[in-house]
Amino acid sequence: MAWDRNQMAARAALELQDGMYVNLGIGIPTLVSNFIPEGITVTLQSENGMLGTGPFPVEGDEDADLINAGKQTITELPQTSYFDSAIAFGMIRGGKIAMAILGAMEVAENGDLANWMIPGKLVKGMGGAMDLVAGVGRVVVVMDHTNKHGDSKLLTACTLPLTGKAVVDRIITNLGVLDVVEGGLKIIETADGVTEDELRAATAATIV
Amino acid sequence: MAWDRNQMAARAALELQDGMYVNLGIGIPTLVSNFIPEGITVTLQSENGMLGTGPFPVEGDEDADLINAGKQTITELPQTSYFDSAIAFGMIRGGKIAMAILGAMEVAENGDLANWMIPGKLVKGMGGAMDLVAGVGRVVVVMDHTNKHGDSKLLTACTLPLTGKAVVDRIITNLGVLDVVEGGLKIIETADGVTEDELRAATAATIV
Amino acid sequence: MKKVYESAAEALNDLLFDGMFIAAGGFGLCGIPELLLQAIKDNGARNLTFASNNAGVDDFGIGILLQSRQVKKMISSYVGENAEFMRQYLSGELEVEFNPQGTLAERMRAAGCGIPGFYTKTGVGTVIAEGKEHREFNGETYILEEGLSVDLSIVKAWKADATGNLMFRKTARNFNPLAAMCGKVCVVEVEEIVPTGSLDGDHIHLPGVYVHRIIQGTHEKRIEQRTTRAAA
Amino acid sequence: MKKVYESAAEALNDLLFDGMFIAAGGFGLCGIPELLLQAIKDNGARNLTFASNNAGVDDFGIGILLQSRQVKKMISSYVGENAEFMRQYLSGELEVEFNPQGTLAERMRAAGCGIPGFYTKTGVGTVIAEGKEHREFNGETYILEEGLSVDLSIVKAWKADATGNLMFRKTARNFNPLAAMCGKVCVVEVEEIVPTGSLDGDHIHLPGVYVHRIIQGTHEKRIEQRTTRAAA
Repeated sequence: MAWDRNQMAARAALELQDGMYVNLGIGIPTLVSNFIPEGITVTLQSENGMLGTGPFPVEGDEDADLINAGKQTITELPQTSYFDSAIAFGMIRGGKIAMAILGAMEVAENGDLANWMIPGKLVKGMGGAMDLVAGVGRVVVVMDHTNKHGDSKLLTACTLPLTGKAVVDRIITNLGVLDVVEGGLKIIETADGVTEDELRAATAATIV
Repeated sequence: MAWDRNQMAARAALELQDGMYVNLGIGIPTLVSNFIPEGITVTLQSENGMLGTGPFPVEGDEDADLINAGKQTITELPQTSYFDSAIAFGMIRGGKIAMAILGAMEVAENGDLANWMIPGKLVKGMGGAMDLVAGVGRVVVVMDHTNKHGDSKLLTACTLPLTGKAVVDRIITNLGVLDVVEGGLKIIETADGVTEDELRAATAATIV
Repeated sequence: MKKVYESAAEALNDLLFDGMFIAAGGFGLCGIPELLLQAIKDNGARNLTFASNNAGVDDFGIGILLQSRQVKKMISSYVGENAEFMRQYLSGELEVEFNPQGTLAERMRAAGCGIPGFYTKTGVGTVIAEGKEHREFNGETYILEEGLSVDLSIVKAWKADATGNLMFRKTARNFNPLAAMCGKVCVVEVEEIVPTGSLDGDHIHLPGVYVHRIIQGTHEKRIEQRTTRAAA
Repeated sequence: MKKVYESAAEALNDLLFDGMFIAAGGFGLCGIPELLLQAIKDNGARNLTFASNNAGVDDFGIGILLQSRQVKKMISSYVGENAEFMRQYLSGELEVEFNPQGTLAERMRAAGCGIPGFYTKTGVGTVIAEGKEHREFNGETYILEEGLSVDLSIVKAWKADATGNLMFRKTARNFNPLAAMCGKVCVVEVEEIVPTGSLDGDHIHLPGVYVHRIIQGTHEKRIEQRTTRAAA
C-alpha cells in the first residue's frame, strides 16, 4: 500500500495556509488545486503572467489568450490580475510567492533538486524551474519515491544536473513525507499502510 | 544685443525633429514647448511618469494627480500614457528618449555638466538630472553665457560637482550656439547682433 | 486572509518600531500616503529612515515627521521644498543620502524583484560614483548600485479590491508600485475599495501579492504648484 | 512620424538582414507575433538568432523558421514542443543557449532600461552559473547576468493607437513588453488599431516610445493545449 497520485496531491494540499500565494508545477502538483482544504483561500500564480488562476474552461469557452504555464487553457477568477514575465518572475525571485509545489527527478539529502535534464537524452530546457526554486519561500517536492527501475529518487547526492542547490524543504512521495534537515532527511509521516522500515528501505538518502 | 529667454527657447526648439521623444528641464527649457516648429510632432516625457504632457490646465481644471516633473499642474493629450518611475527612468537610461534640453550652472569644453549643487550652499539634490544626462541620446544645454558676475559659464573644466562627465552635445546661450567637439567648443552660430569676437571674448572654454 | 483595515492607526500601529526603515511612494506631494504618514506621526515612532523621492513640504507629507523630529535619515533625490528639512540637514540633525531619481526607483524595484545589485551609467564620474564598484560592459563604464529593501512600505493608490489589487491614477503612480515592492510589509491607503471582480485584470497596476494591508480614507491631495493658462 | 504600416512585409523587409539578432514575444503559442514570423519566412533572411522563451511548434510560431532553416541559434528557456527543433539541435545544426525563464525576461527588460548587468540567485550551483561572476550580497551568493540587446523586436499586442501605445490581453502579455524594450527597432502586430485618444492613459501597458512600426492583421491564435472541464 502507498498513496496514489491523488492522495499525494491531497497530502501536499495540507501544506497550504490561508492567504498564501502558491505556484504549482506540472503533473501531480497541478492536482493539488483539487484538494485545497475547506476555509482556506490560496491564490495560484502562473509564471506566464497571472495571479489567481481558475479552473479549466467548459468546452466552447477556451481563450487562446488565457493559458497557464503548462500551456493549458484556463479561466480567470474575480481577483485575477495579469502582468508581464519580468514582473511574474520578479515576484518569484523577490520572495513574494510563499511556496512552490514541484515535481522532481531526484532530491538529495541536502536539499539539492534535479528536475530539468538527463544528459544524453532530450534537453527541453529548465523553463521557470530554476527561478522558482531559487526565489520562493518554501519548496515542496511531490514525486514517486522510486523510479521505474525501483531505485530511490531520494539520494545522498544528485546524479543529474541540478535545478537548484539546497533548495528543497519538504518531499512528499507515495511512501510518506520527509523534511530536509541538518544531516539528512527526517521522516515526518508515512503513507497509509507503509511502515517506517519500508520507507527507510526504499530510501538511498541518509535518514536522521 | 543678444537673445532673450524666449529667443533662446525658440533656437532650442530648432533642435527638435519630427517624431522625437524629448525631456525638457525646468526654466528656459520648459519654454521650448511654446516654439515647436510647424509640421513637427514631438512627444514630451515627464520623468515622474508620463509621456505626452499637455499645456497647463485652465483654472478650475487642475488635477492633483496630474503634474509634471516641476510639480506644476498640467493636462493630458490624446496620446498620453502613464507609468511608474522605474519605467520612466528605464526609458531614459535605456536611450529611448532622443534628447534632453536642460539648464546648467557650468559646462566644460569636454562636455562635463554641472547643474545640481554648489558646495557650501543649500543642496537640494540632483533629482532626475544625472539619469537624464547619462541616458538620453543627445543633451542640449540652454543657459545664459555668463553668470551674474559676468564670468563665463563655459569653462575649460567645471569647478562645481558634476552632474555628468562628457555628456553635453550642444550649448545654446544668449550669445550663440556651440557644439562640444574634439579639443573644445565649436561655434555653430552667433545670436542676433553678436559677433564671433564678442562670443569668444565672453567664453573661458577653448574654442576650436 | 483579511487585508482591509479600519484605520491607518489600526493598519500601522503593530508594525511600527523605533529605528525602522520605511519606503514611501509619491512625487512631490502627488500620490503621497498622507493618511499613513499622519498615523506614523500620531504613533510617535522615532529614529526613522525614509526612502522617498522627496521630503514633502513643511506641514504636509514627510515634512510633518521632520517637524516632530521622528526622522533620522532620508534617502531622496530632491528635497528643495522644505525649510525645516534644510535647517535640520545643515545643523547635522538629519542625515541625507542623495540618490539619482532613476537609481532610487530602480533600487526599490530591484529589491522587490530579488535583484541585490545592478549596473547603471547614471552618476559615473560624479560624487555618486565614489566608493562604488566600477565595471566596463561593451567599452562603457558603469557603477554598481544595490537593491533597497525596507521594513515597511507605505503607499497611496486610487482604487483597491479586498485582495489588494491596486490601480493608480495618472502621475500619482510614480514611486508607489516600487515602494510597495521593496518592503517586508506593505500598507496601502486608497480613495476607494471596490468589490473584488470589478477591476479588469488587465487594468491592475500592482497585483495583490505585494499588498498586505489596505485602508480607505479621504485625501486632501494638496497641489504644490498650481499653474494654469488663460481659458481659450 | 508615421508608425502604421500596411503589411508585415512592408514593416519588416527593409529592417531584415542575414545574421541579425531578433527578440520575439510570446509564451508557447500564446501572444506570438505570428504575422511577423511569417513575413520573416517569406523574406528569407538567414542565420538568425532568436531570443524567445519557446520555439513554437513544428508548423507554427518560430517553428516555421526552423523548418526553412533560417535560424542559427535560439536563446530560450523551454523548447519541448518541437520535433524539428530537436532534430536540428541534436544534429548540431542549431545552437541553443538555455536561460532560466525569469533570467531571460529580466535580461530583456534590463537591456531596454539601460542596465547592462544584474545579479540573481537563479541558477547558482547549476550549469547556468558556470563561467559567470559570483558575488555575495548580505551573505548570499548571486551570479551576474547581462542585459540582452537585439537588432529587432517582434511583438504581438491586442490593441494599438497610431502613436504606438499598446494594450495586451490576459496572459498574451507575457514576454511581449520586454521583447519590445530590448530591440533597436520594435515592430508590433495587433488585432486592432484604435483611434488615438480612445485608450485610457492609465490602461496602456507599453508606451509608444518603445514602438516604431505597427501593423494590424488577422490572427489565427492557435491553442496549444486545449483543456476543458465538464459543464456544471
